[in-house]
Amino acid sequence: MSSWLLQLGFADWLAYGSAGLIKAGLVLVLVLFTPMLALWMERKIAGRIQDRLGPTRTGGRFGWLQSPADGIKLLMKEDLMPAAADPLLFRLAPYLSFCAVFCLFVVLPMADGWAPAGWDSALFFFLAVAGLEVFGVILAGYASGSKWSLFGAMREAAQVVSYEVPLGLCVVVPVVVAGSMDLEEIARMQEGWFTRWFIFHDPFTFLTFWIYAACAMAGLNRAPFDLPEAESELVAGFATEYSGFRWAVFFMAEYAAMFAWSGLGAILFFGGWNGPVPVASWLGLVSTNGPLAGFLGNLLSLLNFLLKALLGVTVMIWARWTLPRLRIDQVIAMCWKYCVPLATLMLVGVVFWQAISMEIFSPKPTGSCTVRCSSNPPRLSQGAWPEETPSAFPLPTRSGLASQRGLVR
Amino acid sequence: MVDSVVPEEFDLLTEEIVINMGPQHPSTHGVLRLILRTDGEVVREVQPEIGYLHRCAEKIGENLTVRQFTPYTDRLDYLAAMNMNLGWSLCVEKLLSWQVPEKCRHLRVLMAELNRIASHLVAVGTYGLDLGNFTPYMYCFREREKIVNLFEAVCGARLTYHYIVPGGVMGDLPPGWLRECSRFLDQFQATLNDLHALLTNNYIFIRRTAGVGVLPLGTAISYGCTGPVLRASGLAWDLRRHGEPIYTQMYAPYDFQIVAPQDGQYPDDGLSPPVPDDAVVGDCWHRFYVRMREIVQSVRIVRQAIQWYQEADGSVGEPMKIQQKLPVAEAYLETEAPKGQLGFLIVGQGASIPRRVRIRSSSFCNLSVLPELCRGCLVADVPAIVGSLDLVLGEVDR
Amino acid sequence: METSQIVRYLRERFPRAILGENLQAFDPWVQVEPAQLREVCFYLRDEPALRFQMLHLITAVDYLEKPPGGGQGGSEGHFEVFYHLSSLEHGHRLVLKVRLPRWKHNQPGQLPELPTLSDIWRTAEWHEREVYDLSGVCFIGHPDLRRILCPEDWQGHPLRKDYPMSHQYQGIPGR
Amino acid sequence: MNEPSLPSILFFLFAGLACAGAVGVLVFQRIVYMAGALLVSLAAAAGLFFIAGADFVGLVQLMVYVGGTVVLLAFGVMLTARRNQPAWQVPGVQWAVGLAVGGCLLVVLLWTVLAVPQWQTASAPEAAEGAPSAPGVLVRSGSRQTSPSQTGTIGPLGWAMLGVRTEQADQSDALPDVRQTGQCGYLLPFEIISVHLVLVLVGAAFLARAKRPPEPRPLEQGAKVG
Amino acid sequence: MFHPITLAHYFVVGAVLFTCGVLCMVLKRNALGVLMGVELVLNGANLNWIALSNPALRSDPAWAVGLDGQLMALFVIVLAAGEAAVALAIALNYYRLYLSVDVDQANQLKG
Repeated sequence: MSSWLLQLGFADWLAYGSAGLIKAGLVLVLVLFTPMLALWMERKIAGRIQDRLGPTRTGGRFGWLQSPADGIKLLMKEDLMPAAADPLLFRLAPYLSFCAVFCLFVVLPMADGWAPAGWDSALFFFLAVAGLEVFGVILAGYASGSKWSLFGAMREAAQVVSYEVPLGLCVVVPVVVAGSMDLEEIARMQEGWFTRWFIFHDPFTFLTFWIYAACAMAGLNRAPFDLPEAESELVAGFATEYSGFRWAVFFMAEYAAMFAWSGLGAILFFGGWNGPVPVASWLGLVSTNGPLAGFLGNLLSLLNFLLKALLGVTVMIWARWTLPRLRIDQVIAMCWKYCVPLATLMLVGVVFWQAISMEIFSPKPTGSCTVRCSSNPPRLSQGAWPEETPSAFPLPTRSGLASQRGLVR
Repeated sequence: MVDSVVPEEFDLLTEEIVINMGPQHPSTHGVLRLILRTDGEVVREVQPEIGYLHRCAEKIGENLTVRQFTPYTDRLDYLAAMNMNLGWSLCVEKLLSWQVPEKCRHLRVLMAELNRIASHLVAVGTYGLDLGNFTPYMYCFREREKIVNLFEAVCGARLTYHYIVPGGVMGDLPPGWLRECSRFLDQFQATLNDLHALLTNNYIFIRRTAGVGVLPLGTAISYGCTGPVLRASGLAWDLRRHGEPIYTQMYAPYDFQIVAPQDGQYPDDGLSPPVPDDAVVGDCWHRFYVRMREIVQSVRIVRQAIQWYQEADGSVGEPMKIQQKLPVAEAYLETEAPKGQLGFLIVGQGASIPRRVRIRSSSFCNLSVLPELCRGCLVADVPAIVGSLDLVLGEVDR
Repeated sequence: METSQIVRYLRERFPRAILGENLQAFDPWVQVEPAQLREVCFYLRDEPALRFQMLHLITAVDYLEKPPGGGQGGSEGHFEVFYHLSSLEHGHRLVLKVRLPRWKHNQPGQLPELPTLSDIWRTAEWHEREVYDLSGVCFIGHPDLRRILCPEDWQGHPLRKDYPMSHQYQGIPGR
Repeated sequence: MNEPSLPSILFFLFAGLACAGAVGVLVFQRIVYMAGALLVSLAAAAGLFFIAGADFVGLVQLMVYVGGTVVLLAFGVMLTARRNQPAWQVPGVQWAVGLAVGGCLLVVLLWTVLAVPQWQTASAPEAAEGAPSAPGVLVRSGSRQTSPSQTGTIGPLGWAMLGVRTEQADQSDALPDVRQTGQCGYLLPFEIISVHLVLVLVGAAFLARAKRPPEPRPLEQGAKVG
Repeated sequence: MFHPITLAHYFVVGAVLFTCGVLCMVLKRNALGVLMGVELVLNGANLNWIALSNPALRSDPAWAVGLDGQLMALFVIVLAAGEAAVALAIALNYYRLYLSVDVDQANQLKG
């Protein structure tokens, strides 16, 4: 899109700035829309699990307008701030959380090439930014001036920082298989039938997925790991003193993060936007058949991706309404005693699996470069600096314009 | 040089803080206030503060005739109002040396046990809620609604029934009621199985409750803990069998088990799952499990009561007159309410208004053991322990 | 064990502490001298043949005799404190009664005193607090004797027969 | 040349944030505000790293520094901050002296920076108009042949950690001889730091533990809860 | 002056961060404040490393340190994390003793 704007003769800063803003707007729509959907799903699914109906009337049928109605109700609520609260941090905290979650979506590819910012270290960026969400929660807990909030914040800090370790180890396993940290690249490598999905790649990736799922739920503070906001213990944890819009922002951040982590799981283990059956390529909906076919194929891919991510969200909702809550010592013990060693084992296992399979099967170019190169260093092609100055950061250079990727190619 | 050296060193966390849990807290089951002194997540001491629901029931009892006081007993343990009515009525009948007809006795057993099921359902459901599982709560309340519907058909009220009164009951059953009741019992076991799957056998549930809040039998007796709390500590003590004759004769024809672990195992009832290895007699898991099993036994009793009631002849008794004079004597009677042993003491003074009414509240005694149970547990264990005691603050505060 | 037998045990052991008995009452009781209450209770709890392990209830009953004519005053009468005991082991029950003056030294405002039983039966701890709160009996040696049901700053003891019904509390009208 | 370009706009945005955060850490008196200002400063520094082409270092900065260290600091703040903390006022004289010395330091540093003319002009005209480009991104790792536009410092950095300096190898296919070129990777420092980190963590955990269990203190009667 | 971005720009920012950090270490009485000062100093130094690694920022690109600068920055970041952990553990221990994190009171080595 930015290249298109540049061709129209915009100044580069204006072109890139406006393209960035438009993309940010699209991401914002996504970040606002997915919590609404997830919330409605949670209400309906929880209702069914509990032998009741959930919302039925708002918006005519199925209560499909329930989430916006809730949002409007929250907006109209009185905005309370305790006298003991720290006014600045109290106000700031929800937006900090929300911003971090917003940034998660920036690198999430929804279809081939449809990532707001494709990047070869997208996965690393995702992990780094995911760690920032906790800061909003900590500030909220501290700034509320309530002991329950402080408890919630401390639990959150301990839990999230702990679970970042096994999560990081888990996501490295598909990276080892793919040999790339680029989420688009990882997803592209799983094209074809569902047997190409990384979860079916080898026993280690299969087991890793389950560790990933548990750790992601713990990192997201979803039940049964929802200790920072355990309502029967800490009233509402860090969110005790929040009401109205600011509470809604926290809430949206939580649900959007659920979606983002489900999406990451779909990309890493379930083929990303690739369906279980390569229908799109049968129908010829690939970009080699022209831009329209590529666009339609991408639409199909987008649908695929959203369905997978929502399936992950559904599983989280299902777990929440089925399981009791763990205790904080059990949660932390689970992290350090089970998840971290298991994830490490999986990592070592998958490295050996790759090495052995490389020996047995003919080395593929997309295989693990780590293994190949340790015995035979890569061909060291010398880039031409300073004649050609490729940029590390997907910030534009004129020379790299043609390959700029955007939400729309 | 700083002299203000604090001699204690704590494990990892630093400063002890005093937190108020309640009276507005989601898991204190009403208006209980707990003052926690915590060191990080570890609770050093718990101090219950009660009285937020004190409604001067005993003072009111000194100003009303015993017949007029009956509806006030509904308000004690409002989740088991039938059992409250029953305890009061039996105590009055003991003071007046009355006997109610056999049919009335069976009807009372029927109601009391149905209400015990309802009360235990609330206990079990809210216990799941305390541990963060919302779904069993909805299942329990769905079943409780059916019981409450039955009660409403009998007496018109859904919470404070005022049905069992001194001298008898307020009225006979409406036609078709027993059939409805049997239908409820027939479909009920499925819910219990769901609850066992969601709670009793759930790994997380066991980890949260087994070995937590262990109440040794000696401590339980010394604190006057009764009911499921006492039985879960390993003593098969149930006033329905071990009480005073005026009470035990009601239950004499019935066949049921006293649910208490013997050497960590329970008598087989063919329906309940086995005890997990982690569970220690007297812990939260056993207190929960005893209630689950008592529901099964109560279902058995209700089935028998339907039978006995249909076979019995005669009337269902006559409610006593409002201005009935009481002798100059005192009578104390305890009955087995769902929460524990509920006692009423009436001191008559030769008039229709008693000199003194005293209520022994089972929840009051069960709550008093809380500081003992919570010492050194985690903050998250406090709701688990409080919930396992199954308190109703209306009964604690009276 | 029959109640008469229990009373015989007690009379043998504490000839002067047992002031009276009524075995024909609905709940047979013995009256105990307040000064020896603790010894009697220790004995009742620990004697293998008796084993009263459980204290069910502590009650204070105000026997205020209204003066004829319904006039003011009314310091006549006495207090009785009931202790309902039972043995889970032997299945027998007993009521102890202790008779107290309504006021210590008959001076209104001075609460009558009893020794605490809270170290014998832990049940007594809260029950004695309640009796203190509502009836105004002071338990000597109680570890934490303060109001339990009424607010801390409540005036008077509501279950006394001469308790003046207050019409307001902290400026909040009562009726 | 005078036309503003996006990288320079972003640079000044991030630089301003970083400096403002640093000053904030200095001037705020409340420890939580200081932590917040530090967060802003470090995150903005990560942005500057990105602009300078060090994307991997920027990400590590975000993950380790902002997501880890600052969270750790915030944890410490929560554990040690008390609501009625006495204001630890530093005397005004100390402030004045400190600011004077700091000002001198800043002046000296700035003077040094501005004394070198080579530092004040960019090299490549392309880079001057567009983004400053990275030196370490000249080589792509072997697996990245499919998308030639994607470049990054991850591959070279990873190789460097393993002791292979891909970006310094010459055009030939031969392995650079370490002894000849004097170039070697960072395998040994990497290992040393790994071991060092483990030791540090064990030590920190040991330090933070208590020596003996506390005695329970009785709660004051009728404790007033604040 | 503002365009293009050069090494000097980065150095100025680094100098500001460095100076603020040093002043923090000197002027703060809170142990955690001092710790934050250390972080700022390290960060200012890191900024210089990163800037030095990029040859496009200077007119004599041959003098750029290249990837070594980024590696140094990486090591600094990682070591700073370890340093923060140890410093925090010490601060907590200290707080346990004195119920305060005022470094002016820390005048004895006895634990």
